[in-house]
Amino acid sequence: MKKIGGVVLDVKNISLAFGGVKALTDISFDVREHEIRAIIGPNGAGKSSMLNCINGVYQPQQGSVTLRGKTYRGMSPRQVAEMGVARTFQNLALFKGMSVLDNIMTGRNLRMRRGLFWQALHLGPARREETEQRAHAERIIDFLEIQAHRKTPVGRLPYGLQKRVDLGRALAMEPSLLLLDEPMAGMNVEEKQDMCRFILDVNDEFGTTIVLIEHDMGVVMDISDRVVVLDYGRKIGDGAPDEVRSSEDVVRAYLGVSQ
Amino acid sequence: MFYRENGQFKTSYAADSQILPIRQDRIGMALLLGVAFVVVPLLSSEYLLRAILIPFLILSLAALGLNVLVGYCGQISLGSGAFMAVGAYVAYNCQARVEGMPLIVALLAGGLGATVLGVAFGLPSLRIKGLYLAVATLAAQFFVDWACLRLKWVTNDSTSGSVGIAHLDVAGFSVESPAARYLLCLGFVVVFALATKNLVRGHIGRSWMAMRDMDVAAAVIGIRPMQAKLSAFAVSSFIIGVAGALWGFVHLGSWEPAAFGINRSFDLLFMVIIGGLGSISGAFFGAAFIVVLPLVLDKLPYWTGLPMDTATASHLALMIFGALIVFFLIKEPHGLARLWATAKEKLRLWPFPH
Amino acid sequence: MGPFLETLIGGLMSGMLYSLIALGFVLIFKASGVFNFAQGAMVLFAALAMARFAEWLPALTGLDGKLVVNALAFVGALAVMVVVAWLVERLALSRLVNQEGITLLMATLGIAYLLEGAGQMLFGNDIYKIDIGLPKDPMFLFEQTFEGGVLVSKEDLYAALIAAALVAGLSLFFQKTAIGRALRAVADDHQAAQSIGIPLSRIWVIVWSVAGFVALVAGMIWGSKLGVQFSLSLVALKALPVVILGGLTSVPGAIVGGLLIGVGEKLSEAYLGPALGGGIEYWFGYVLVLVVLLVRPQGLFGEKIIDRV
Amino acid sequence: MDTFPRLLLAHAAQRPDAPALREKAFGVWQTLPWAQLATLVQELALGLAAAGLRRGEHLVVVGENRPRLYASMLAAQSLGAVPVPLYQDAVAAEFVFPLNNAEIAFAVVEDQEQVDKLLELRELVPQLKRIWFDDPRGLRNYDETGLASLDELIEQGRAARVQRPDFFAAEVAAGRPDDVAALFFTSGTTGNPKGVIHTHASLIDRARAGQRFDKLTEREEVLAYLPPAWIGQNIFSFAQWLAVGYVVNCPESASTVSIDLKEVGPTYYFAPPRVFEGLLTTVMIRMEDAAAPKRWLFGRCMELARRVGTRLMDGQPVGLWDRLAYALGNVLIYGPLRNTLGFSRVRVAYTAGEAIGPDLFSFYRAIGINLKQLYGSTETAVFVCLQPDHEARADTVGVPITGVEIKLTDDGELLVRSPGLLKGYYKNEAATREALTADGWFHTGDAGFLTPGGHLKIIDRAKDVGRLSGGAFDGAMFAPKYVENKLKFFPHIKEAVCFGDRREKVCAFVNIDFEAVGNWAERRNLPYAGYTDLAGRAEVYELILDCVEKVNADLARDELLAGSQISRFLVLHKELDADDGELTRTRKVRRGAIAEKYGVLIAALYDGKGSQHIATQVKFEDGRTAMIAADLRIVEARTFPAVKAVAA
Repeated sequence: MKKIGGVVLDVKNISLAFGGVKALTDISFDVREHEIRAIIGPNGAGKSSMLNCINGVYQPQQGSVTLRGKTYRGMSPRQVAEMGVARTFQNLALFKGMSVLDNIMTGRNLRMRRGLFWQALHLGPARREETEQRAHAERIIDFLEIQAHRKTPVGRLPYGLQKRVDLGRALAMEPSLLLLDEPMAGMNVEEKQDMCRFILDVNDEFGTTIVLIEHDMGVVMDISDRVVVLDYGRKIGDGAPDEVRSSEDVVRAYLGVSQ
Repeated sequence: MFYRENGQFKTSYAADSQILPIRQDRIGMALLLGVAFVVVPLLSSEYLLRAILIPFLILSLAALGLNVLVGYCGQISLGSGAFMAVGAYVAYNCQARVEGMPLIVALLAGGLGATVLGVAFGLPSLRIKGLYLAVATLAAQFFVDWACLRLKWVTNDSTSGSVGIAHLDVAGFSVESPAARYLLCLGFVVVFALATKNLVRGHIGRSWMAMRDMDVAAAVIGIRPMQAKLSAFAVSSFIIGVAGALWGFVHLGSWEPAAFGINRSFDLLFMVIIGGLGSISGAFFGAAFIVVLPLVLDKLPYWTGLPMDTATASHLALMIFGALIVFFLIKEPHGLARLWATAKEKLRLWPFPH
Repeated sequence: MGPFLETLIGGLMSGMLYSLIALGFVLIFKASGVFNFAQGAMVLFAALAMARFAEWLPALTGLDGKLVVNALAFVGALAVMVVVAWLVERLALSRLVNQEGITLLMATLGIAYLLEGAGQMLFGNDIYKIDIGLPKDPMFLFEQTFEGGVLVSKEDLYAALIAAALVAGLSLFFQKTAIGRALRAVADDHQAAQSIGIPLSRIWVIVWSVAGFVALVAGMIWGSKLGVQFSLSLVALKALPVVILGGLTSVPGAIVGGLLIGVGEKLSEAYLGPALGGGIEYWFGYVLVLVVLLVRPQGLFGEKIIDRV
Repeated sequence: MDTFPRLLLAHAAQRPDAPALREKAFGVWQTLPWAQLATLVQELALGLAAAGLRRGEHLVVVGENRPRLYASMLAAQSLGAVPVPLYQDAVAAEFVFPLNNAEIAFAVVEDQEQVDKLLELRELVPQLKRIWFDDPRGLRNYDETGLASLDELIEQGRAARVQRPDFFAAEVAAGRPDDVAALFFTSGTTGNPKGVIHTHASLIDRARAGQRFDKLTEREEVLAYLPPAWIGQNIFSFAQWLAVGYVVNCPESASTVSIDLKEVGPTYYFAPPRVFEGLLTTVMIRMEDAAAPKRWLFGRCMELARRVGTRLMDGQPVGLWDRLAYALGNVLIYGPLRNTLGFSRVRVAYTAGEAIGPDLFSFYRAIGINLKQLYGSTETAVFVCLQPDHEARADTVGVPITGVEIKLTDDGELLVRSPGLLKGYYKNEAATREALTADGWFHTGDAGFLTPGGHLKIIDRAKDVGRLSGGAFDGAMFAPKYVENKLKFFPHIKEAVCFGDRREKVCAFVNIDFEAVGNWAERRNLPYAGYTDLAGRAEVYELILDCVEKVNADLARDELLAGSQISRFLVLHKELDADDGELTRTRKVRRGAIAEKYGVLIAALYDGKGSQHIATQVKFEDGRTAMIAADLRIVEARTFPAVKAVAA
């Protein structure tokens, strides 16, 4: 059985607003090493905004995010990425013009340093670097079982596989913290099962800590260790799946809606 | 149909990621280069070289540069004419002011000059997006037009404002003959095309395309928007600058600022659109198209027997360009290059349709 | 003092014309998200049409009387512009719905070439004159304030007044009339337009027609000043920075921007020009915009852009 | 060079850097040269020895074709131990018998899936003490005793080599040609599987015979994609690989086989008929979507190919004009087609294990692929009869090759004697005695005869050949398999099972080919809700009836088998499936099993009912089960009077 470690990510009193429209109000929660932490809530509950605050796409007006003891506000996505945070996107944000392999290779960009000159020559160091990183990307392709589509332009893949590539691109960064924004949205049962398998595998093969937004309650309850429930930008529940399931607020706000 | 790929398996990443992984393609490319370097100079007439092939090559080079910015990095630019101008004038000043400055060095210096301007006008792209940026690049165009016209030292105080190149030689060999000029241009084009290809298949190229396709996602996976965009601006304007220098030195010989006006910028943009955004071959297709179409229209009355004065012909050309732009944007946003690629794909799968 | 006022007023007047053309851009951008590079070509096209109609009508119908002829020619040219608008919507825009802005921009570049080509092919490519009887003689203001007074070209003044009237009219049209509000709704979001019950395609035709109308007036004024010729299509390039400065989506922005740049370039030409070798107005607008954009990427009056993930 | 390990070492010595194995992994073909392979085998062997694997003991190997699994087999052989390959797609329960029968204590498996299956059986198979896996994916948190990765095994091997540097060489030297080389469990159509014992000598002898017959060289390329537990794959990618020294290529994954086939472009190819059939179906389906002119061209070319191509293949005279036309077709269609299929470089291709349809067979030969048939079995180490180039027919299986003697018993059963025969069945004296005569003849259990040209023709399993009793054809010969195959040659029929022995007439179950019939239905925009529904449709019955009557007409022409015409049949509501015990792992029908499972249906066929209700339980790969129920219509088919052979 896997062991949950200490707190790696601590979100304190985050508030975010877009020109007067409050997206998040005073949200706090923490994520522990090696756990799968789910964020659930009805549409427009501010789940995605929460992730965007964590990885620096949005700058919250109040509150702080502490990652591995380093507290930051107004950090750029790049800096957050350098701290080992990767994410996938709710409505696919793949690089449409590129092949599956190239999409995953972009995940290695952080590690590729050779400058214009060597690149232009495509010799020596540049070539060596390219090969090393390719080897790593290939391991991920193998891990996600998309060998057959390696050279296909992502645009041509069925939705389910695109989601996989999105995950692959994030994994290519070898993140210590992985943010998944509705990884199973719009998938059929079979695809969902696969995705669950991959998420769990990532969690214990690479020991990656995972924060996961998901709509499908069933899935959340199955795979997550602890759950945060948001509703209209406020936190209305936090705890182990079955605790959360039993809390009335949650039932009213969330399950009530879905049933 | 002509592909026989069985047995062409790759045992290393180097082999797998080479530019032309299929043997038949490599053979084709070798033949093409052979013809370009040997057969053409030997057989083609002076008119063909001067009026068609040399402009074609130089414009291809410029389009190649613009494609890096527009096609690969998704940053629209309406100022490429200016970058060509800077290339040309910087190169000119190097020659005119520095004794015995070698031609190649002067041309490359032209490129560097353009790079400086390119980066300067690229800086806004960090804050400004899309349409706004397009207008910012127009600023470059107008400013440079003006500078070339009004600032005397730019034209080395030539009274008429027009400048000229006395004679060209590379390492003692004169490049006066059309064939020699052609080969010089061809050399540049081949080298830059290869270098660009290498860039776009490496991580820098991927960061450009990432910015183009989905800039937020790109930032999230750790790509620095500034680095990506500025490098694209730099590379792009360098190539365009060199092309500009070649245009002035090798094609025109002597020129006025008008040679690099805003219409040049538009032409280049059209080459890239018609040829194919985000592809190396696209630049060549586009350039070929822009160079050949007017000639065809000139010949049209002669062939068909219909009377058509030159004015009508040029208006017709305008309309056809316009129509084609719209057509391509609607039907095939990736231009001729994509059509070519699809055709190749069909040949590979033949007799199967897909 | 006098020379300063002269340049200032001159600037304001030409600025008014910039605003007029800029208005054309803004209308189309608001309604269809298209940054219409063809605006200049439309000015040329419209002006050519009117100039030639005014020339042909007497020949064909034998009626004279400047006013009638010009009026008829104007109407005819307007009709042509409506047809153009309709064609543009049918053949181009309707096939490029929800494409990226850049793609649309390039498409309008194509349209611009088409119009320039077609215009000169249909109506010829010489220099034609439009004579709507604007007085050519100058006038003097504030002669009592200080001697010499301030010289103002009547022609420019009238032109500016017409432009101002048109600008005001259009602004009202957008604020008050139902159709105007509908157009604004479209700009804000397309679903809303649907709910109002006006098909998008028709709205676009209308907007492009209005833009055509604006272009026609601009062409008429400019044409009567400088004569109708190819270079007319370049006035749009002068108006571009105005639009950006004002912020693509704002009508007042277009007006203010126009005046700012009009005045700015005249003054800079007058006072900085000599130092820099003249011709500053050629780039002044653009460089000004560039600077403004670095501070306010959305222009003076434009809405802020938030990209969501 | 008389044992496999010695062959390996010979190659390693003579051509150290020549590629022995290639595996597509991580996007490129990772190459393993002979020398490295030898080292790997040595390390594995030493590791296994250290773990306690002794001469004569068995090592189970389960998984896809993976270099390190092949190496493990060689390692076992080096120690004089016996590799026992098992089918990787078998369900856990099917492992129990072989594991116990061969007292398996050691196993090398591919991945988590196989590990799970073996761990499942721990109580049933107590003696199984060590399991090594090739791919660690998902196994990180397993802490079962005796479970370890091959990497660890190799490490132990390296360690052991330091202490006993010459142990390996000695062990290999101690090997004898008539040592047991491998144990193949044949999934017999009835009862428990039988372990077929083969020695180094027998396998190598046959491998060499095959090599000589087709003049194979070490330049051949082979793609290994069928279960290594099947003797066919084993001979082609193990025995002959070592005997000849060519390159064996392992695909990246099951889902990429067709891509990998295209990349490798094998020169020596082997596949059971169903694979060729599948390929042809996809070709036809893909051509359906082609533009009209292209379809026309394709049609014309194929027509020409059928007329000319086969003749060229058979080395018969062809007119100059036809030759030219064919050459053109070769540029336009055949060449590209071979390329897209991955057969551009094929020099020799074999099919075996099942009868192949004449159209199917001639299609491949017509487009210039040298496809031939061979006859052999696990017991005879595959190479018994082979078709020489230019003499390939759809209905025969070739001539006995060097070292093989064949004779026929009075009741038509085929007996074989060759150096390639099995030594016996493992711990099964009875079966051995039954199969092998004192003077070394092997009872193939197949019924057949020799054509005038000296080619062997197989009609059926001897035991299945029966006789009708009563009815129009009383006492006539009944060869179910022969009839079933004729049915299966129709693209719309996947499987068929005929009954009729000691009955007055022949009746049949038919299984439609879901893909083919599905397409057929869609092209007639005929709606259907899945397999069972489609199978029951009247239109489909019409389609099948037509096929059946064609077969009857055909049978009527054959005096010997005219009695085997089908008078009543039904279309089954579910696909016959190995997981439900209706087929063997090699997709042979299990008559007995089917007969008892569907007794009611058979009864209904014979007592003239018009339809019959049936409910059947089906098992899915993941072990879940479900019921499928349906009312099956039973249809009469037209039969024809036997055509007396007039001029023959």
